[in-house]
Amino acid sequence: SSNKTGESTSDSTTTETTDTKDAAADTATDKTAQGETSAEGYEIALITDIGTIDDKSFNQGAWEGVTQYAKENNKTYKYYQPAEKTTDAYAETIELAIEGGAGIIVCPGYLFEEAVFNEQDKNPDVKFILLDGEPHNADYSEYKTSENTMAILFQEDEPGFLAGYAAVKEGYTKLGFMGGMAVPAVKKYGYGFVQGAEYAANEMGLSSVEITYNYTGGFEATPEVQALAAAWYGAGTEVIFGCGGGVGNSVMAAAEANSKAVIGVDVDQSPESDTVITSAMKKLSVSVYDGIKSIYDNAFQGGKTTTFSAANNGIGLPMETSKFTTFTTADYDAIFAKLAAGEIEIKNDTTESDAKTAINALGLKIVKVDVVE
Amino acid sequence: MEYIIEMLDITKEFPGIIANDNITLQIKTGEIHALLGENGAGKSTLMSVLFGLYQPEKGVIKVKGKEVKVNSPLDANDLGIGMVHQHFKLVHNFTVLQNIVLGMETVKHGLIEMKEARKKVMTLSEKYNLFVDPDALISDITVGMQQRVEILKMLYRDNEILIFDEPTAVLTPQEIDELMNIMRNLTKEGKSIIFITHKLNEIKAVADRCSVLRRGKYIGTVEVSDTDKEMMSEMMVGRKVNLKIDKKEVKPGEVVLEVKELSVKAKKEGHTKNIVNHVSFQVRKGEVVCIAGIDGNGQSELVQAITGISGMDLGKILLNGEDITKKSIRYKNTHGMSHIPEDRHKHGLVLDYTLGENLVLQQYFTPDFQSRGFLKFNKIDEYAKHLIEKYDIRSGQGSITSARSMSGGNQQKAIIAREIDKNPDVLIAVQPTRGLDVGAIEFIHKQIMEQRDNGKAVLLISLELDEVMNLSDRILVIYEGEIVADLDPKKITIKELGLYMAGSKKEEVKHHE
Amino acid sequence: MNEAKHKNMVGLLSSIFAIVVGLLFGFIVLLASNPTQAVPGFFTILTGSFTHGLKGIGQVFYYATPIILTGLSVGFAFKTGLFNIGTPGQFIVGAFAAIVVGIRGDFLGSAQWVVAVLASIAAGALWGLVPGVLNAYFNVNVVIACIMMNYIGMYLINFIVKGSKTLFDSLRNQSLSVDKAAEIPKMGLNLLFPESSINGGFFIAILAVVLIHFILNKTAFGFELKAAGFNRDASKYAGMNEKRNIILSMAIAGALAGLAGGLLYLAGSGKHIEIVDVLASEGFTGISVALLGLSSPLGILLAGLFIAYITAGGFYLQLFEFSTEIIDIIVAVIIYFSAFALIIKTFIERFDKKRNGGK
Amino acid sequence: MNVVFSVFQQTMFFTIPLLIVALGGMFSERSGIINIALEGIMIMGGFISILFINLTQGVLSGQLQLLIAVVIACVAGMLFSLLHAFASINMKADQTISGTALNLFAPAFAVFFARILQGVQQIQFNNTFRIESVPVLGNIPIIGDLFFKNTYITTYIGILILVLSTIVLYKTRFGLRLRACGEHPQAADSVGINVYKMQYAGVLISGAFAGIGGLVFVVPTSTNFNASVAGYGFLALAVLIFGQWNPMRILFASFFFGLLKTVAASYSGIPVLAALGVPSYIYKMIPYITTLVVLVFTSKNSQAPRAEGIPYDKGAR
Ligand SMILES: Nc1ncnc2c1ncn2[C@@H]1O[C@H](COP(=O)(O)OP(=O)(O)OP(=O)(O)O)[C@@H](O)[C@H]1O
Ligand SMILES: Nc1ncnc2c1ncn2[C@@H]1O[C@H](COP(=O)(O)OP(=O)(O)OP(=O)(O)O)[C@@H](O)[C@H]1O
Ligand SMILES: [Mg+2]
Ligand SMILES: [Mg+2]
Repeated sequence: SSNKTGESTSDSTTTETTDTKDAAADTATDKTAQGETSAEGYEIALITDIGTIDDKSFNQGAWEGVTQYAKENNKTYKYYQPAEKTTDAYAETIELAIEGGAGIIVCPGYLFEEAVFNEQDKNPDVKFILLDGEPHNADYSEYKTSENTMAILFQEDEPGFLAGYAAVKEGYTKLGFMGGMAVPAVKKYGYGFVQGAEYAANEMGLSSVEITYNYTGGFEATPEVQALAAAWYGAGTEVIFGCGGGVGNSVMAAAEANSKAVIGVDVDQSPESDTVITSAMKKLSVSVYDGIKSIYDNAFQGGKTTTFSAANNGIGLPMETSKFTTFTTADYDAIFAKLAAGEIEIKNDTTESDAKTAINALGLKIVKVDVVE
Repeated sequence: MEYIIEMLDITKEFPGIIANDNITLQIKTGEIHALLGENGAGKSTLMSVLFGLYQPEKGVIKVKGKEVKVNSPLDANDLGIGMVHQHFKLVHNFTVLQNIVLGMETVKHGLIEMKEARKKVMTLSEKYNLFVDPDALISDITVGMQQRVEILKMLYRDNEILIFDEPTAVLTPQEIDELMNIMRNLTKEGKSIIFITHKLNEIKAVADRCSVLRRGKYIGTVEVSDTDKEMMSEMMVGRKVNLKIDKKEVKPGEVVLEVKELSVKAKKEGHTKNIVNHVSFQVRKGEVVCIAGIDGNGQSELVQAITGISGMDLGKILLNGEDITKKSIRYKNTHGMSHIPEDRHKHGLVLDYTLGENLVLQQYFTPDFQSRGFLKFNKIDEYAKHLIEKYDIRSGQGSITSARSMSGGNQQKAIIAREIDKNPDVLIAVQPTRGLDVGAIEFIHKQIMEQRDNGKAVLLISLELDEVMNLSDRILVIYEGEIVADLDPKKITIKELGLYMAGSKKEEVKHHE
Repeated sequence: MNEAKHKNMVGLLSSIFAIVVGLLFGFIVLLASNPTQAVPGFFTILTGSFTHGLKGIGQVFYYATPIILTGLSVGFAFKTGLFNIGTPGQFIVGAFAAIVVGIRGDFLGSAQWVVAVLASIAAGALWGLVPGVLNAYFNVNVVIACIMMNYIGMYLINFIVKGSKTLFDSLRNQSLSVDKAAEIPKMGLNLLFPESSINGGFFIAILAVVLIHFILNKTAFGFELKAAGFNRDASKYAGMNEKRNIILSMAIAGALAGLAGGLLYLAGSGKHIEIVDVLASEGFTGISVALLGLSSPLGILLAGLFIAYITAGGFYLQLFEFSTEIIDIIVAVIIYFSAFALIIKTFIERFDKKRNGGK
Repeated sequence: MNVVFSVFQQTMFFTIPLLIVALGGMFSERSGIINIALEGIMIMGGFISILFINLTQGVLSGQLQLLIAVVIACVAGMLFSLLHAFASINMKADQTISGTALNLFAPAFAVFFARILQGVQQIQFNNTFRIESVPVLGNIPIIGDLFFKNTYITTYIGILILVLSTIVLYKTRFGLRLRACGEHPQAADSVGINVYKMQYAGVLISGAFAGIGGLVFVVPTSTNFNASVAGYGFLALAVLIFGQWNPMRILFASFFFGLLKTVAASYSGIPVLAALGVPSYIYKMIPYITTLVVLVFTSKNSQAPRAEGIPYDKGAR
């Protein structure tokens, strides 16, 4: 990327070596970030959910996928923001996107489940890509993924597992997990993380690993989160898995102040701070990219749910940018292969709302989790 | 050069009113020049023009024969013009010294330097007999002292032309005498004074010449020594004014209001003395009882305790024999007590309400004006019109005029109309004529006497000794929160009364049982 | 001209002036950021919801409902001399009470929504009552008490919802949906405005506007409250119970904001209480609505509709290359210029003078 | 002991922005103009200065960059507050109106222009400003740990602002005149003080400080700026009232608030508190509840400037 604004904001994106690189950089350089004009409107649309397009999570990842595909294939694209956070508003925005000429609509997040459930059959000519959820009605009594809809789920517990595993293998014994809102994706990351740590501790024959565990309740960078992270670091925590959009930024701020380490989430966050030793990634943008591609290639897997996991190389740690000294790429490949082969069972039931109960149900032996509420 | 100040053909308009209409005023060097006029005649406006607060539409100002532009008080100050404003312009939480130097501070290394200022103030204060405590907060000192601060402010600025806008309205007789002396001393030092007052005997006492304004127009200038009070008041209002009250003999009836051992504790830290200390008295039907005293001796607190506006710590209040100590203001309002408050803007009126609404401020909830929670607007309007006519309340648009736009005198009339028309058993009137012109005063005095003559009880609180002597049947003197004398106005002189008020004379107060 | 009429005239004209300036400013920003699309974009802001037929209009009414009520809450308190910046807290507490009844009150049958609405009113009133009591009895500044109550309300509701198995949807980190019977009936509005989220809540908001108008302008109670708003000392002097009035004012203001929360979360549009530590924006919008509506109930109704309308326009503006924040900018400029009544007043006076002088 | 130090250092991150912004508000209100736009001005100051840091990354870094950013935040805040000054002073508008308008305008503007400039609304920055330990001073036992380790130059700027504010307010001609305008503008006018000028000065100082406060708030606590200061402008307003418009009391109030907030946020890293097992929401509510309780006992005599909020009209009687 040679554009001037691209360079100045490039820290967050250009050093990435993953396939999201170009798309991400384009996000930053595109003047309005709203895509390209065309007489008939915009073919590919993305509806944002709670956060904005740069939420470092679903919206951003999905948008990168959209941008990348559209740029490469000269398609028009655009994103839309709902007026409020209600099912009705999501539906209204979907209709606005269709009015704006969209043939493909990407809906990033489980909040769209109902809206897509309602809209998919109303608009059979439009293709829907729903991330992190499956269409169902208001009271969950009916699930239906129509032919024009593709649901994509992620096995977040797996990258979480890898991160926890790597951290303990790296020699850390005092870990922290700081999730954003306690939504299923975040919970799965967390459950995977502690189980990965347990798995490594078991392998290494450690007698004890401690994990402090908390959901901050939001996806924003706030002084409160920074203070909490600073306190954990101050109390001896060596590495914190900052798992929830802006939360990670506050954790990084605290880590910088305490010379401690951070594990990033969703995308490779190493450019954002030197304290990021690795990131638990799910290949959001790839999934969206591939989904859109399949539509144009007439290979659309409508009516089905696709799960991105180790098995289809949909998750992982960015070993190229990771700052491990002990944990090697070979170690990583080995554990990844086991995951991919389904040799490791990770518990990921997110229905329990009480964090303590949920963690207890994981049956950890070596790892001691201190749930902070 | 004879005239130090000449204001020639000054015209100043406000929206809807010409406050100064082609006025000419000439002040001789070293004289005390009185400026006389009814409320709203345009005196303060004219002085504000001279002081640079307002820019006139037309006219010329000359100082020592030279034409000048006075664009701001700063210019006025440079020209040696100083002003004591009708409403004091003092910052309540600054010290006396800070108020005096404000705007003329000396600065050393960027910081305020007070040492020299203090010296200068102390010198001035001794020279002109203007005692002040330089470190006292304005909010802690008496009105008289505040006035001295205002005068010192002018002297500190070495002003030669001093404007006093109604300086005596808030002073006690002793303080007034003192002020007159100060003014004479100042002219001896070569200063020239413009003196605004409604009180003709003050003009007689100190002024050399007097200019009269009426409704924004210049009427004329007279030598005070050649003129009598009647003539001046006629010039002022354009008709003869009767300044004497004819008082009928009325035999006091039974007790209406009784106050027993009422005390109000000091609010400020460090003060231990009660503001009101074990005060007891009675007011009977058909008598005007006046509480006289120098401002700040507890009379305001006493009244506020009786009427319920602020609290009391000890004692009992009986109205028609009923203990109303713990009763609400509303209860007192509706059970025979009326109250003309000291501060008409703070308590007396809701300035943003219309005249009509203000006239029913204590009665809007009665069945006459309200049913099932809804106001009867036509009834309110009717009643307001009735009062406006009966009490000659003048305003731009009758009952729908907003109270804010009414003149002070008419605002006061509205309050009096409201309070008297309730037909109270006891009327508590606090300084009912403060700052009003003779015409308005005459009217209000008549209303108060009518109450008495109709067999009502009146409790009058006033700082004006003339008023006290003229109206009351009995005078209670309050000094430092205590009643120190119970006097018959027919048997004492103003001088004596003044001595009681100053605390230098005391009598055993017996209670009328 | 009659004084009161004159005042209204100045108010109305300055609001119109402000709106014109605000829109003009918005247009300039659009021009500056994307000249080719500025004209159609601006046109969309102006006509957005009308181009989407009855549904668009229905949406405007739907969006207007809560902000009219929070605006009414702020405006009513203003009229009584209090600055109720506590609407975000009252709003969310009201919403909470509504969803509690909405989720747990299935035994109430068809009365469930009514009880839920009443609960929201009561909860909001309670939340408004606290600053009122603190101010009346302890002289605590209303603004600061309200700010504190906002945060306490937000955290408390999050705490309770998250801790309750019957209220919390742990899969979505938000409150569960309310029962069907707790959703406010459409009252025929869905026929008039098909497919839009509008519901009977709009009628309730209108009712509240009328009610507050009557209270303020026609009743003895309103007379007292306004007197206190203009001059607290004088109202006390006149025997009005100022402490009681402060408390009642704040409670009523709170009730209105609480109702706003209740109506929105019972609207059946899929709104849930999210467990996020962020104050409700509908509360702050109420301040804008009240200011633009000059704190008068009727003005607030119009201002609420206007802001909802232009916000909807901003939503449709997404068909072009603009981000919706432009609407916030426009509204901010409108509010700002509505403060310039002085210019309008001088203008009218000059005009009057000329006319009178001409005669 | 370590816990004490880190809690204290952390407390400073909360205290300093509150302190600076509340002091700014103090100058405005002491001149007679209520400024509820502090939140908006913080956002504006934060936005422009963080944007500057972002754009000069790689060219500039460290304390110099931060200092320039402080100046920029200060100027941005001042310029933005001019709008409030103009409406309140020249237009004699209701001061809540323009305050509300500014609060609404700032975040919308920040998002809109961040999008235009860089596509996304969040502005990234590299924090190269932290001072591990101030040379020499950092080695002093206890004091060094409390005040001179893990800190930012902005902390000292905050303290400097406090000291200067106190001196300016109470010891200089400007301060005396400013206070006079907030208490009794007619009195100030009558002694030749230009009230409008003083009020402009008051509002501009509040803008300058709030602008700096926006930057100071963001730098230690995040690595990006997202058009928000999380309600700290409103909290600063509360601190100002809590602190009774008096610099030292404002310091106390902001420290009190900062400490409670820190404890609320970080209790899980404080062994004694963590052991209690009290839910975090209780801690989150404590600062606000405590403030209310304290206010109940301290509000009897308000020291609010008498003329605040009333537009000064030279011609009015
Ligand atoms: N700022 C103003 N705006 C509008 N009208 C004003 C203003 N100041 C004075 N007036 C009007 O101008 C007229 C003259 O007022 P001014 O205060 O000069 O009277 P005055 O002679 O000093 O009266 P008083 O004896 O009551 O002090 C009055 O009618 C008054 O209402
Ligand atoms: N500030 C003002 N704005 C508008 N109108 C005013 C203002 N002040 C006074 N007026 C109007 O000007 C008229 C004259 O007021 P003025 O103060 O001269 O009364 P006045 O005749 O002297 O009566 P009084 O003896 O009671 O003071 C009144 O009718 C009043 O309504
Ligand atoms: Mg008058
Ligand atoms: Mg006068």
